[in-house]
Amino acid sequence: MDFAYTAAQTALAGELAALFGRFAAPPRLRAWADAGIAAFDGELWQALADQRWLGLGLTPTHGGRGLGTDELTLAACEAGRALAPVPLVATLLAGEALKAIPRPAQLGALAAGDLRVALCLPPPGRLTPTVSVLDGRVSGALLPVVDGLLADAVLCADAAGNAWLVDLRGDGVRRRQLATLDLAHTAAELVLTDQPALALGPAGPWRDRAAILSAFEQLGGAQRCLDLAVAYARERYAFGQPIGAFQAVKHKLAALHVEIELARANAYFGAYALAEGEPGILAEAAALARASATDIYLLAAQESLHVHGGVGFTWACEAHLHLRRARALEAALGSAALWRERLLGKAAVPAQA
Amino acid sequence: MDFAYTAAQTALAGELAALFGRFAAPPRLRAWADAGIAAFDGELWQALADQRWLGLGLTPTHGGRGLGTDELTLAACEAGRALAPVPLVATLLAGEALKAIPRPAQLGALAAGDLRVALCLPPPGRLTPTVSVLDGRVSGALLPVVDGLLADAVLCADAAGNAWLVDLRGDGVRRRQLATLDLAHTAAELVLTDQPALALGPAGPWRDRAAILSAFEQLGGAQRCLDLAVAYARERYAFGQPIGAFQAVKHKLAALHVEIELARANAYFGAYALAEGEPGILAEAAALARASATDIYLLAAQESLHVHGGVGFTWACEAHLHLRRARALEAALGSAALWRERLLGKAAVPAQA
Amino acid sequence: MDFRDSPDEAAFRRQARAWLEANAPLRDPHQVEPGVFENWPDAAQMQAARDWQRRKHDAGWAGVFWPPEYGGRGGTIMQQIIWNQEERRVLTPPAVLLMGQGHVGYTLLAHGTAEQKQRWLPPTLRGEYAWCQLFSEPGAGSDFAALACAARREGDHWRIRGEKIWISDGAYADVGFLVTRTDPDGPKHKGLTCFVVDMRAPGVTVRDVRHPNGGSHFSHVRFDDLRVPDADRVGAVDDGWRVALTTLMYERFFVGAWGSSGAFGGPQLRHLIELAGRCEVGGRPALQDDAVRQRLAAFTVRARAIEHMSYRVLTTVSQGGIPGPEGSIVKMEFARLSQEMTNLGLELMGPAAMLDGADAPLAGVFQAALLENPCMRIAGGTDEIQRTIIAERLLGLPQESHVPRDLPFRDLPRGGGWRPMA
Amino acid sequence: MDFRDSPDEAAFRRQARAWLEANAPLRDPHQVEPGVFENWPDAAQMQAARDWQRRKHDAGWAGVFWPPEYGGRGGTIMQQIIWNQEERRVLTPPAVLLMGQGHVGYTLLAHGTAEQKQRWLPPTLRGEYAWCQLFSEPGAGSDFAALACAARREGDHWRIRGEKIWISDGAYADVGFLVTRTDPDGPKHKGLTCFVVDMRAPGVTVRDVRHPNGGSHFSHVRFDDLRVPDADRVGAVDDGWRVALTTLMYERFFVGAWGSSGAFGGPQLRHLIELAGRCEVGGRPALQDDAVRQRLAAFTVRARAIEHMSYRVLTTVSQGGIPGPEGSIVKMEFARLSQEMTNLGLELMGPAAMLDGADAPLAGVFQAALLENPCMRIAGGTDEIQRTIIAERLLGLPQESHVPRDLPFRDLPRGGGWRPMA
Repeated sequence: MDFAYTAAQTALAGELAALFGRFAAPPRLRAWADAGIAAFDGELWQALADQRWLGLGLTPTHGGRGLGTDELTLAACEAGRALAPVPLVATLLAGEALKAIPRPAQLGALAAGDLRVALCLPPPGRLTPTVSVLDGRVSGALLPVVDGLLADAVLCADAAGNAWLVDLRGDGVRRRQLATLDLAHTAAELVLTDQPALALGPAGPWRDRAAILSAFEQLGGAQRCLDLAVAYARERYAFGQPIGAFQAVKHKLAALHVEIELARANAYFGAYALAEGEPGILAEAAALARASATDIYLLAAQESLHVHGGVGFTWACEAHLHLRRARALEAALGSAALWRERLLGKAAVPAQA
Repeated sequence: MDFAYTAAQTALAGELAALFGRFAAPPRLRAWADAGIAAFDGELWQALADQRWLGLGLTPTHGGRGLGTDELTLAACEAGRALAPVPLVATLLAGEALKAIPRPAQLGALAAGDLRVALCLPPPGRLTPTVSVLDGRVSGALLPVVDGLLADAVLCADAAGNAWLVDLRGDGVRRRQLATLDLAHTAAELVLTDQPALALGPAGPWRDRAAILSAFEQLGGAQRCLDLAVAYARERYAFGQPIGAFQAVKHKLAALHVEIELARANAYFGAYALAEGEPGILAEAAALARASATDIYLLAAQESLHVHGGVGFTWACEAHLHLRRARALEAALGSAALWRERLLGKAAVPAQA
Repeated sequence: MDFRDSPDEAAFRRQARAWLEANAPLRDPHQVEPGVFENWPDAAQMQAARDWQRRKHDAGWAGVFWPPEYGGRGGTIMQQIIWNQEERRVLTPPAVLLMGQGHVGYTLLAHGTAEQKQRWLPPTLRGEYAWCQLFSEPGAGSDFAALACAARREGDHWRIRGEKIWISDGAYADVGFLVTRTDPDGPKHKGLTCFVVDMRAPGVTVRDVRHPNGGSHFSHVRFDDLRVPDADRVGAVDDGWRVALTTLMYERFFVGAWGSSGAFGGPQLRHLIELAGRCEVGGRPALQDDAVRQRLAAFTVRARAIEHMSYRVLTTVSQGGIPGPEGSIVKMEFARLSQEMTNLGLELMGPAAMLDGADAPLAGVFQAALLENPCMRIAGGTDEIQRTIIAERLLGLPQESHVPRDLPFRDLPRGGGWRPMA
Repeated sequence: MDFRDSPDEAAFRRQARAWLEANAPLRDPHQVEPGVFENWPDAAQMQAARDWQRRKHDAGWAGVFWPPEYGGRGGTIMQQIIWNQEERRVLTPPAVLLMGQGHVGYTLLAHGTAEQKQRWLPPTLRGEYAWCQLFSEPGAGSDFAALACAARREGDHWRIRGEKIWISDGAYADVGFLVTRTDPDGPKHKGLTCFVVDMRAPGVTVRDVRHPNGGSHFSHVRFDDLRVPDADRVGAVDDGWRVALTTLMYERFFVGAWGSSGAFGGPQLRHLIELAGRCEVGGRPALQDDAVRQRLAAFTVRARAIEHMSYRVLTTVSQGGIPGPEGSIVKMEFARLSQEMTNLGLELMGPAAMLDGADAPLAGVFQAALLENPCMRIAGGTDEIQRTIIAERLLGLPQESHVPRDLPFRDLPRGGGWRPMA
């Protein structure tokens, strides 16, 4: 029974949190939105490369730290907490994919920060845009692609359900920026014509891995929302006492804490599944982790804003940045309801006739 | 704009409440359960007949009071509040049915308390037991029938969707008592062979009328649950103050009050529809009233018990009688989900393909 | 038990509708309306609003419920509500002059002197005064009675010093209705005094407070030794709490009555159903998914309940009463419902939910609502404040008290609990 | 990040399982288990329970975590939990002797004198003592520290007068662990003292308190001048709060660890899925209704989260720590989940939900749960008490204080709120 991070892992997460703290996102996000600048923190990205965070799971030969998937989950959690305006999670995931092929050249570029990866693995459906592949070259339109505006590659799926890492640096790429709810990441429409790509095998397990990492990102964001609300509830007085002393606020925050800890418990099962790698466990764990974390990030952002009262409905309050981000993270990989339905398909309940 | 009861109607409801109060149900229900006696208060039934409550909507010629459907809704509400162990609502509804045919002889018997009516109009479905009719005589099995153990007639539907008032006094009736969750009413399996019956026309509008009256019964029960919880929260001290002073309890009760008032608003629309009588409005109003009231009675009973703390989980506390009754009322006419789905079928949303 | 117009009400409605349809185009009920918390209007829109007000006034339709001596129609409050419902059916300039004719106006009617009413009310009905309500402060939101903005008497004038925030209409208001603290030594509910202030006077600084949607709807107002004549004081000195409560009561009342206008729930629900017809869940049209259907139906049940609740409030009014905290239910529950509908809308959109504005489905109306809904649950009294009011005033539950942790056991207040069955 | 046994844990589990399977038949995991709040056992069941306990004791499996000097196995607390998990896999007599070996036993281990431990613990492990915990009172439930049952010193004895309620196992307990008030003049948390009392002694009256299901599970206990020797006092005089907290901590801990045994959620969820396979919604099998599927899936997500939460609690234990209020989460959330699953089960049954016992689907297991679930949300600390503990201890939110309504405004504690953007 060892269902926890080690002290060393927790310390590592603290280091990353400190780095994100130095590049505090919220004021930047607001300033970029006002100035119409696309959301991406190049200095932070460079620092992440310099300190070998981008190669967290890669071997030192490739400029990495040689750590395991547990550390990837911690990095995702910290990125979520910090609203980090960089494509860290997608790039870390691409690192895992490139390790598996393996592609040493790309691994070096990735660790050095020269391969920014966007992720486009929405849940499959009639209306989901997919690309087609001919002779290993990818064509078609993808929409919307988070971070697609400035990514060097995109991890996406074709209509047959295979995953590809498509190079976005050639001539056959047209990008159109889309207006986004989320202020921390851009989105774009990508039109691809005969772009070179690496085959990553079936898309399902990559979507599941992405779901688990995104669950940690959601969890980090949810925790930050709760932390903000708790801090405000301790400092803000009404009726002669801190509002956090009133049960209406106190119990709301306790209930959020409970939901976050339960979601964290399911996310830990996701971390276990990431390490195990067995597709069946991965699928089940992804559904559990992602269903829990999607719901709690949305709720935590909404209720954190609410606890901030009038302060919550200002541009200056961090809560709305999370409310926006929570929706964007839900949108990118599918709602909790979709993941719950997937879970039932896997479980004792027979699928719909 | 006159969306309220008149003062005279409210006074009438008060009279009925006082009568129910004199025959206080909770201690009787507990005693009958312990003694294995079928739940039915014969003295109360006689008093209801003597005071012409059973003929509320019938003309004085038939021994009634000649009042309208608004008064029927008030009577249902008071019966629900009091957990009255008599088939009042079904009998009042049967009175409306007999008026429409019309059948003066039966009306007199009904007002005199000599025609106790059971209701068996569960939502239609593959597994719903229905009866068949040949030459105006009804055969088949009905299960479970609330109050069916001692009723003189049952209002039920055949497979073709027509409603019948079936005489239960002949030889062709076999009754089997069923163990019930609800301590206020019996349930039975009825096996009918060629029993005489009166045709009441399409069952749909009768089911809708029953749903509206039962919504008032649920509302009365919900209000009683809230009243009990409020009274307890004012008298019970913990941590040096009445528990109702704590926001955890106070806001829970306020939220219940809000839900009850919203359900009441939809029930009023049901009362309006009962008076109007137009089948389309009746169907819409029944779905609105019944969906709201079913949910709130279940919740109010559950949370009233919870607010009573340790006292709530005793045989002596009234709350569990309502928890049982709330489930039985839901069971008899279909869950809130079923009524919601019916509402959608009627509304702008296209029915399922 | 009838929510339809009485014959008198129906006659008034016909009359009002006839004038309105003759004077303004019909509103498209399917049109996406701008949110409550959009940017404030520009000068042209302000002028249009004043012109429309003047036109209503000259035709005898301004201040339906106000006495004729102040330019009103001298009707019933029920007629005022019918007018409001009918006015929503036509396309009018932004309703930026509402506050003066709404709760602030009613407060002046109730507490102003004859001279004050004569001075302020007729120009308000003519569209000459845009009002704002200067109540909340950075340190006094839910606990409004804790406000600190100080008024100090200097002969026949008062000197105002302090700040107010969350001021709707602050950016273009001509006059403001202000609550100040005049006695800091009394309990917080005592020692408040109300004034009408000139928002263009020296000593008044109005700044934007930006909304989460990036726009400006609210203002922050600072008073640096603003001089206000005692003649502009409303109500007695230190009696401002009672005066302000009138304002809050009318605010709650109009919100409660608003539910009957169809403005609550209807349009958003229509958008949601439209969206559900276009989106898919698990490869099928969302409208065929039972879980989505159940949620849509539950929203319908709730929207209708709020509408019917609003008829109950109106019935009280129609019968000459003033509704109590029941009116809050409409506001609170609509805000919660609206938030839930928004959440479903964004969930149904799938990946497109991350977009905004023209790139998003339905021109981003749900994305806009995401950032507005939370404010609806806060403005005009949070859910928590409403529940406390309902519990204490309607259910008779006690106020919170406090027992010191070190109180001797034998002095502990106690009562209730299990007793053996009789 | 692994919830599986360490090699040592796995070895212990194999050993335990081998003994258990050799000594008892396997339990059918699909069997409907009797509820927690059923009637208490009869004499034969009591004897069977004592025999089973004796058998475990003689084989060295009683008190896995207890020191060998008191008849225990001297193992780790993790091993105790593994044992508990494994014991659930086999069919045993009702677990009516649990309390003495559980939280009451641990309290005695922590606070008893060597003589007391020698006197009480070994017979407990041999199955000779059935214990009950005498904490709650009619006037002291959630506010347990407000208890009033009085102990007055008389030389080397104490005289006990008062009442206790909600006593599980009270009807057949041999001994009771009692908290009394010894100093009514001190603050309520001070002035409590703990004793072990003989439940058969004169002056002890035990009566049933009937459950909503009509049966008896709890007792009411009255003490009329019961004499207790001072040698049976546990802990110092007036230090009983600290002693009782140990009991409550272990109670919470074992409930928290219980989640890992599969006892939480699993069987009920299986019943629910079985029911959904047999019932219909709108003329179709309920399992094909997306709304029902979503609810089933949500329960699955939650049941698994509680299970995984329980692994997190166990990891703390496995690493030598004592979990804090996190353990409460498992109890609180399981109770809420169980109630929601029951609600769906009864909803799915349609008309048959009104039946009970043998006439009801699945032999009435959901009807029984309907009456038991509310108690789970109350017993061992209500949802509200748990949330307060979580908020104050884990989130650092302040306790409630109280400001008199007539406090001068200038003395009002204040802070926080809106500030202009930097």
